[in-house]
Amino acid sequence: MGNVKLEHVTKQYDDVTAVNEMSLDIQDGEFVCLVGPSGCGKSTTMETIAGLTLPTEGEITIAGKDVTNLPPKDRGIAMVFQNIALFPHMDVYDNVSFGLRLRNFEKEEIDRRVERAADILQIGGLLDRKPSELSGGQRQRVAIGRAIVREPEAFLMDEPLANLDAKLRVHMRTELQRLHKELETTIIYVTHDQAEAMTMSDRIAVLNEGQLQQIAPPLTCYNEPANLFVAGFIGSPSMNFLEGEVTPNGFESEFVSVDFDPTEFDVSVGDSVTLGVRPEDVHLSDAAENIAHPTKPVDTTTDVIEPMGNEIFVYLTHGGRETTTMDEEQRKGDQLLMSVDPDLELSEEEDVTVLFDRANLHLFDQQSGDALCHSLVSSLTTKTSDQRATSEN
Amino acid sequence: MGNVKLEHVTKQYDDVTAVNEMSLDIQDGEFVCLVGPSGCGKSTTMETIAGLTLPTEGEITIAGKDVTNLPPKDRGIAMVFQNIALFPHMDVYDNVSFGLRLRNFEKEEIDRRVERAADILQIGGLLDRKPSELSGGQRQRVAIGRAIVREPEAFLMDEPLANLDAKLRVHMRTELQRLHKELETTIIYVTHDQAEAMTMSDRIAVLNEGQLQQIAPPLTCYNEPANLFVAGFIGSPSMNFLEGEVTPNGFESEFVSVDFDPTEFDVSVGDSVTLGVRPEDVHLSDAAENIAHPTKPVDTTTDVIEPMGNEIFVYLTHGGRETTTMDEEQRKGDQLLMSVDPDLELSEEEDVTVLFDRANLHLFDQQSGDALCHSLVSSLTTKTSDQRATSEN
Amino acid sequence: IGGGSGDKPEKASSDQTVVRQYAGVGANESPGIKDQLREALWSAGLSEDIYVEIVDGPSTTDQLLNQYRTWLSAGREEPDIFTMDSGWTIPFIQRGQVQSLEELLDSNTVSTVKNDFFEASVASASAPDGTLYGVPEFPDFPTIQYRKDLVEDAGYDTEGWQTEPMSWTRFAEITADVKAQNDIQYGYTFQADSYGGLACCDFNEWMTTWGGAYFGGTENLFGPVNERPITVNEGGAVDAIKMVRSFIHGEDDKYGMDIPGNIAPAATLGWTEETSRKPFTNGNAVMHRNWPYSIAINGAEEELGEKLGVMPLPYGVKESEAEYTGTGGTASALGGWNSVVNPNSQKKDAVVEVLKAKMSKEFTLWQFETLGLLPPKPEVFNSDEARNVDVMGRYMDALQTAGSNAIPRPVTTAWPDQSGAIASAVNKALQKGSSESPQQAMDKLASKLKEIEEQSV
Amino acid sequence: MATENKQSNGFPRPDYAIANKLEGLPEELYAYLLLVPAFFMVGAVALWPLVDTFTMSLHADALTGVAVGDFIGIQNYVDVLTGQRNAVLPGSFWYAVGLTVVFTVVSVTLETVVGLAQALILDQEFRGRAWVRMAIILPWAVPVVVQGMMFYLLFEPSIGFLVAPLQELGIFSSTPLSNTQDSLILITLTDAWKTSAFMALIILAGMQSIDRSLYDVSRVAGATAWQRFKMITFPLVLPAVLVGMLFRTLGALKVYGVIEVLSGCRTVPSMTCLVISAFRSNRYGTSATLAFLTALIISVFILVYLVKFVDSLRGIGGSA
Amino acid sequence: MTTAQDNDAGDGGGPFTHWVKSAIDNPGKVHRAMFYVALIFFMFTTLFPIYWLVVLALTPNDLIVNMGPIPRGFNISVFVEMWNTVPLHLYMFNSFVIAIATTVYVLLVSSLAGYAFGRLEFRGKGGLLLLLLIISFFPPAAFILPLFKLFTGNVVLFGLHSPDLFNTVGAIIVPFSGLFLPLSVFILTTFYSQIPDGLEDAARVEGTTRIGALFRVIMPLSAPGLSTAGILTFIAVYNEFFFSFLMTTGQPENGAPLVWGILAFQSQYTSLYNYMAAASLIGILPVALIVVVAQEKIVSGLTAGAVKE
Ligand SMILES: Nc1ncnc2c1ncn2[C@@H]1O[C@H](COP(=O)(O)OP(=O)(O)OP(=O)(O)O)[C@@H](O)[C@H]1O
Ligand SMILES: Nc1ncnc2c1ncn2[C@@H]1O[C@H](COP(=O)(O)OP(=O)(O)OP(=O)(O)O)[C@@H](O)[C@H]1O
Ligand SMILES: [Mg+2]
Ligand SMILES: [Mg+2]
Repeated sequence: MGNVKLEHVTKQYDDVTAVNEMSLDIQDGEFVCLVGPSGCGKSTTMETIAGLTLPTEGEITIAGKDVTNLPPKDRGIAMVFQNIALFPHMDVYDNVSFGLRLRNFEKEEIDRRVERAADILQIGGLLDRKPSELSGGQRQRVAIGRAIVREPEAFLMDEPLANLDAKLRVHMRTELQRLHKELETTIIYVTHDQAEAMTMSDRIAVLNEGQLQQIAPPLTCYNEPANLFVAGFIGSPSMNFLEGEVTPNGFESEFVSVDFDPTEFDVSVGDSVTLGVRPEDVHLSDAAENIAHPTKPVDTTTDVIEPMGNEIFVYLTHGGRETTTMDEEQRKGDQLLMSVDPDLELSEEEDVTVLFDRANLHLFDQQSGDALCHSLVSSLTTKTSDQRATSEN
Repeated sequence: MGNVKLEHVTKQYDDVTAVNEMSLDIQDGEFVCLVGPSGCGKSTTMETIAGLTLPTEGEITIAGKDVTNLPPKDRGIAMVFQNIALFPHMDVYDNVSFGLRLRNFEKEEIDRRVERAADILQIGGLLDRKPSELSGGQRQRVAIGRAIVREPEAFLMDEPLANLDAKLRVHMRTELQRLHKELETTIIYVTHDQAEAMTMSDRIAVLNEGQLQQIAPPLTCYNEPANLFVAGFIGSPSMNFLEGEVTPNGFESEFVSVDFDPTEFDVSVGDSVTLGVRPEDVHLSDAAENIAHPTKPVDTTTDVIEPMGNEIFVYLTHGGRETTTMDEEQRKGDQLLMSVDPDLELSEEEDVTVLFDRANLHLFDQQSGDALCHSLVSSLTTKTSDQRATSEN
Repeated sequence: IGGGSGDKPEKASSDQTVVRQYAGVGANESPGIKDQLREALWSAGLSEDIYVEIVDGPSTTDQLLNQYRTWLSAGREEPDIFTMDSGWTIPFIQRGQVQSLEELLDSNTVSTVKNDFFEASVASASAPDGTLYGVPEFPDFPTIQYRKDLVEDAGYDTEGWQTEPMSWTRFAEITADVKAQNDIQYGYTFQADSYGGLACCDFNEWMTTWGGAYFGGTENLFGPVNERPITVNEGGAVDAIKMVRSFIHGEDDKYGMDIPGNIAPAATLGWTEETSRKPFTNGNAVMHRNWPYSIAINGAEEELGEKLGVMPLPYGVKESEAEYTGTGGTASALGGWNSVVNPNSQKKDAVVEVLKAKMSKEFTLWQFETLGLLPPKPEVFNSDEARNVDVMGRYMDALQTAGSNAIPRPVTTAWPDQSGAIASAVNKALQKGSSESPQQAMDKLASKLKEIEEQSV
Repeated sequence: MATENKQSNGFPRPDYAIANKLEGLPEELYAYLLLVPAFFMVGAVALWPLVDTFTMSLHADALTGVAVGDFIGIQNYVDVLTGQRNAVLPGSFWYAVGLTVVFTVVSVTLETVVGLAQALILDQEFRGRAWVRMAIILPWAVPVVVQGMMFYLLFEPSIGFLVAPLQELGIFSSTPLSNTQDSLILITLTDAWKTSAFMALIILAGMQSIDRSLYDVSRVAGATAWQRFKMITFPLVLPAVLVGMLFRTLGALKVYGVIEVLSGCRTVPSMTCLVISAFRSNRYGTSATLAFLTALIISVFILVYLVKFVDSLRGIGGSA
Repeated sequence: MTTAQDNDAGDGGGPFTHWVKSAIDNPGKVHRAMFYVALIFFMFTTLFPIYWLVVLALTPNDLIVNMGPIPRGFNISVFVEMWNTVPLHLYMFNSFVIAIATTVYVLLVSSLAGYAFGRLEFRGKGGLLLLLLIISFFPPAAFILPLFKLFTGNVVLFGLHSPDLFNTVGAIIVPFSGLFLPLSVFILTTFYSQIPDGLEDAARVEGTTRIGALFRVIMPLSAPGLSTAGILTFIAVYNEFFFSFLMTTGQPENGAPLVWGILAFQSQYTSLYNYMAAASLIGILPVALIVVVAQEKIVSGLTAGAVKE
């Protein structure tokens, strides 16, 4: 019953269109992550669903009922707010049990649920503190607790884990997933953490400037991004983009060229296209024996080397360009980010040869940004080599 | 001049010791990250440095001057607050320029600096909005802007990027680093994002329950954690811990055994110890040809498989235990997390044999939690094989 | 809109001595009148070097009292002349807060005041031992105003009413009759609210006309406190209560007396001067007891004009039948104001000159003509000039009768408390639902007055 | 490198300089310092006069002297408390205390309820709210004397039109302003008419200061309007309500002005009536004694409020 | 699947409980209607006496007897005529000066105190709050004599005479500043204590002093409280009479305020009710305007978007 449906929802502020013609159809029990750059309209979308702001246009249905004009309390939702908003005059117990007390639950039932939430959130010892006596992360957990003690039609969670440390976050993720399984409640979840979006959600909805870019299962978004925006946004560090042109032989840019037969794909010779390749799909040519469809090797020079512990980011430049920045923006065109095993020994200013796996290359229309294809392996062989992209769907 | 020194600082609330005997010596121009679980006292430490709460005990020195009893304004610091704390009655421009206007900067200079900060933060179009008209991430950026327009002795930043999307966060990281280089200002930075801590900081200070656990360069913390806590906390997903005992032959637990000569290390036979191994140091035995010091293979069964896009997390159990959770807590003892290449094809409930590299194994005292050694390669060969751990120091 | 102060901003010149008089004659009048007043003083012989500035005081006597108390206690030098209500001049005298005039004025002037002014007024401005502390500015004595037109239409001859008081019984008959004949709303309106005016005046008058008194004869009026008899529970006072009860609640009232009743509304128990005057002025009442100021209002052409008649208050028992001196017959409570001198004044010489000028016939006539304030000296009061004054002049006979039968209130240190106790006791005794008989109520009042006396020495 | 401290061009403003000097003080000392101007002011107005008045209360009344008579210790207090001074007061002491307390409890309750209701109305969004708000504040802008005049004329039998119908309904006697019970009701209503505005304004300000996002949270949590009021609005405006009630209680326990204009102290002898009437009869010692006893009774009431107030502040936000 | 039982009725309570509940509970049109009923009820009860004042003003003084609820006669000229007797504008001007000076002073001093009470921790807070109120415990009559002496230069302290403020506006401003301070302190304490600590912290880190933060951040954000304290103080002082009638002799040039002007239409026996009513109405007007302006500051959501907590 807890399906949530937005139809052409638009929210216009004085001079900003925060949400633009958004249509979403979220199934009962589904876990959907909303992702997108800061200010793209995620929170506003949540607020319209919750009924806290009325959409300028469009309709919202929850559990099959048109709720566009219903007050929040009749929508059967629980929400974790991005700005936390604990009740300053209530202690943690009262904050968490607020929704239950509203509904005149029995004292024992309230105790039971609060205790359980406190266990999950590891705030058992804080129940009689006032919000002003909590740390940032503790406050956020209380805010989550306030939502999860209830059993609504749908949960809306707006960056509920933003202020938690990695370990606790992983724990919370698990708990939320368990909760989701247990209650089978629809969850709409805003997060900036890619790992969260990837591991938790049934589908990811990618927003940009108020508009829905793609809604699809996580790996589809990762492996078959609908457009340049999604390709660049999903994945961290993000995909390398090389602008070039389709030639009869394949793709040609200042930096690299990739051979393929344009006729086998949805491109025509002369098109301005952007080639996308993820950092982990850039391989050192001498470690590339098990790549099925290698491209021509490219000569590069290492620039900045960023060891991350479990992997190393290597910035490669075309011509040994003097650069000390690792800014995403400047990577376009003449810089290439490669992610390699931490065991690999590389030093700065070293000449290396790299190549890509054609199975994991993406082509985008430069004009519209739309994806043209997600593999440059001739369609005849695609089935096997592109298996990764579909294995999870 | 901008060195920050804490000597035995303690902050006691009614019933909580938020910061306990903390001593930190941060050099001028250093970039130090404070990390630790939620509620461990990071923000409180920052507040004592800023002068917003007076420590119960201890002394604080900034730029060589004892500031323990100086008001915040005389400490020469700029701070980004965890709770953002924008002035709601001022527009973005006024918020950002607040500190400059207080100091009677010339109008042009203010404009110049605000403009520059707005560029960095991508909030150029929002300068005349009130905080209430901004999204969560936009607010956070304004808060950063308010700090970076100034040129203080030290920046204190309390989770400044928590509400930003991955891409913007990477961008901001770069910009902060650039700023750091440019101004050569000391930066103390709280973050929950491991990548942030790893890439940005000169040193990481790991806190737990108000106490400093280790302060060291990022890779040292990663590769040579001072104790169990740091080992478990740094790195995501975190290190696998196997509890066992030192035998004359090496290490023995229910699950695995590792051969080494106890006499060559700082352990004695019969000690209760914990073996630590990072997920990326768990290798499939058939893909382990280039491991210098392999341990004996261990038979396991895959449990949950979590594809993350650029890597896959595989949960291994000892005896095919029925489990659907990936909770950190439960990993201790009989579960092992392995991180493998995304190209690898593995399915659940598959039997696999894994082994470790002895060069990357850690031993901890079970009682005290202190690290005993960070490599189980005989000291004669350590120099070369343990090179990774020291390469960056 | 200019404001009244704009039209003649005359100010004292630098070589004149400014004497400030607070409130009193000329206060709260327009600047034009104040100029006239100065002229009148000058032409009454005041040196032109002396400039009298009249400072408007607050309008109600209670507020004025509060100011004087505060100012005099703090020893302020200004104003030079205070105008005080005859009802509360004595306490200031007893506390030594005002200037003795026998020290200030020559003996001639002092004896002029003592001999030529209304005796009761002088008494209200003297210490119990007779020392003079103030000069009466003007006296006040209430009369009964009536609708001459209606009364005469009803067949009564009003000839001689101004000088010959009638009995309460006849008064009640006439009122009841005229009221019935004219189907008029009210018969007799007076003031019986629980306020100072009931104790000092309305009740005092009824009681006196029935031969009663608070403290026996007039000789006890001003003391000695706690050594004089309390007589408020004797016949006259009780009769007064009974009579008024009948007036209000009808002759069948359980505590009433045998006299025509139902001639006064129960509302009188909440009325003071103005509230009781309004119905009369508006033609809704036959009889009305009030101070002379209201004669000026009611007798004005645009109101009742010639339809207004005035007579002294009726009597209950004849003077000869009354037990205590000064009681019985008609009686009018004495009001009025006195000029007293600030002992801290730096301009006493000039003040003396001003007082003398104010005492002059010329000036008292001016204030009667211009401001309608009665002359404080019987001589002036009875003069032809006075009779020629518009409106008031028509009723001089009645006022004279009232004036010569004026009874001062018994002002002593105990009076402020006693006044309140009397007012509330009488008002209560007059209420329809009173649980006590008039006698019981007055007995209770008497013991209360006694207690107050005891605590006021 | 750190270039921040050099900018102040020209001379520092003296007030800034002072603020800067104080900044380094420990919090406690700083707090005391900030309180100096307030306590200086209150001290100037209160200290000397109250000491002087207290001294007076230890002296006998002197009806013929300028000030007070002999020193008699606490005899005045004993006399007043044992009722020996009742004769010279418009009402007996304990009667006045009881009457005043009844008036206070009823009127403050009424004003709080009405003020709260008015504030709730003004807290809503509707067209013309600014005008309604002004209208509701208007009674507070009416001076007490005028207020007294208005209601006096309304309930004066020969003038106002409300007496007759109310009398016929059997609610009031024919002269309500001379009847203690009727007067008390009228005084309470009159007082409530004027000072509900005071309550409404304070409470409204409190309501408007509540973080609106708390309402969002509670609405999403499913709270009805009544629940929002009970669980969010009320606890959060409680400090404001308490401040309003505190000062109304102070005012009500000292009620005098309306009584004086409306029905007089004899009819409704409040505690302050006693003080003033003793003062008017030049019984300065008794008057001062009554004033201190009044203050004592008031302080008992106020202590209860203060404890609650300080408590309620602790409950919400801030550092208090 | 949802077990959350919707319970709109909330829990029970007395009749008042029910009443408030229903008055504010307006999810539907019925409740909206009830809201308007309540609104109209309050408008009627508050405005009726004011209307009565208008009736009194318009009815010629001698016709103010046996009144009905409508004016008898329509004597609008009182509003002009009254100026012939009393320069009301001068009295109003005095009241304005007194009220503004007192309000500004009170707000300033009570802001400092409110900050200390509301935001700082120190020993003896409760005691000092009580001490602040102590003067309000006494009927003014109790200390009027000494107070009068104090402000008319009759008290000598350390060889210094207290100032003689008699017949100046200062005679009202000074005592009233003292008497009205506690109310403002309490109001501001309440409001200042509710401003999130984080905002003050931010301002202080940016380089203000605590006082600076008070003026730049806390006061602007407490605008509803500040303007309420201001309105209440202003009106009370504007209408003050008790002190002015002892401290001045009542002339406009001596600083006498509005109420003196209104009372000038009263004399021993007669009260020109129509003039008094008219003068009151005129006197109230500017206050109403000030209130309209000041209450613009009583707006909600001032701290929206400030902190995440
Ligand atoms: N005012 C207070 N009163 C009592 N305890 C407090 C107060 N403020 C903080 N604490 C406690 O002190 C500890 C440290 O808090 P702090 O805010 O420094 O944590 P933190 O490391 O910043 O955590 P987070 O990552 O969640 O922000 C926490 O356990 C918190 O509950
Ligand atoms: N009250 C408002 N008035 C004007 N513009 C607003 C208002 N609230 C939000 N906006 C704008 O609407 C856009 C969408 O805001 P929203 O809060 O939905 O973003 P978001 O996706 O949640 O961002 P973030 O990740 O930073 O929280 C932003 O550009 C924001 O500036
Ligand atoms: Mg958001
Ligand atoms: Mg924190």
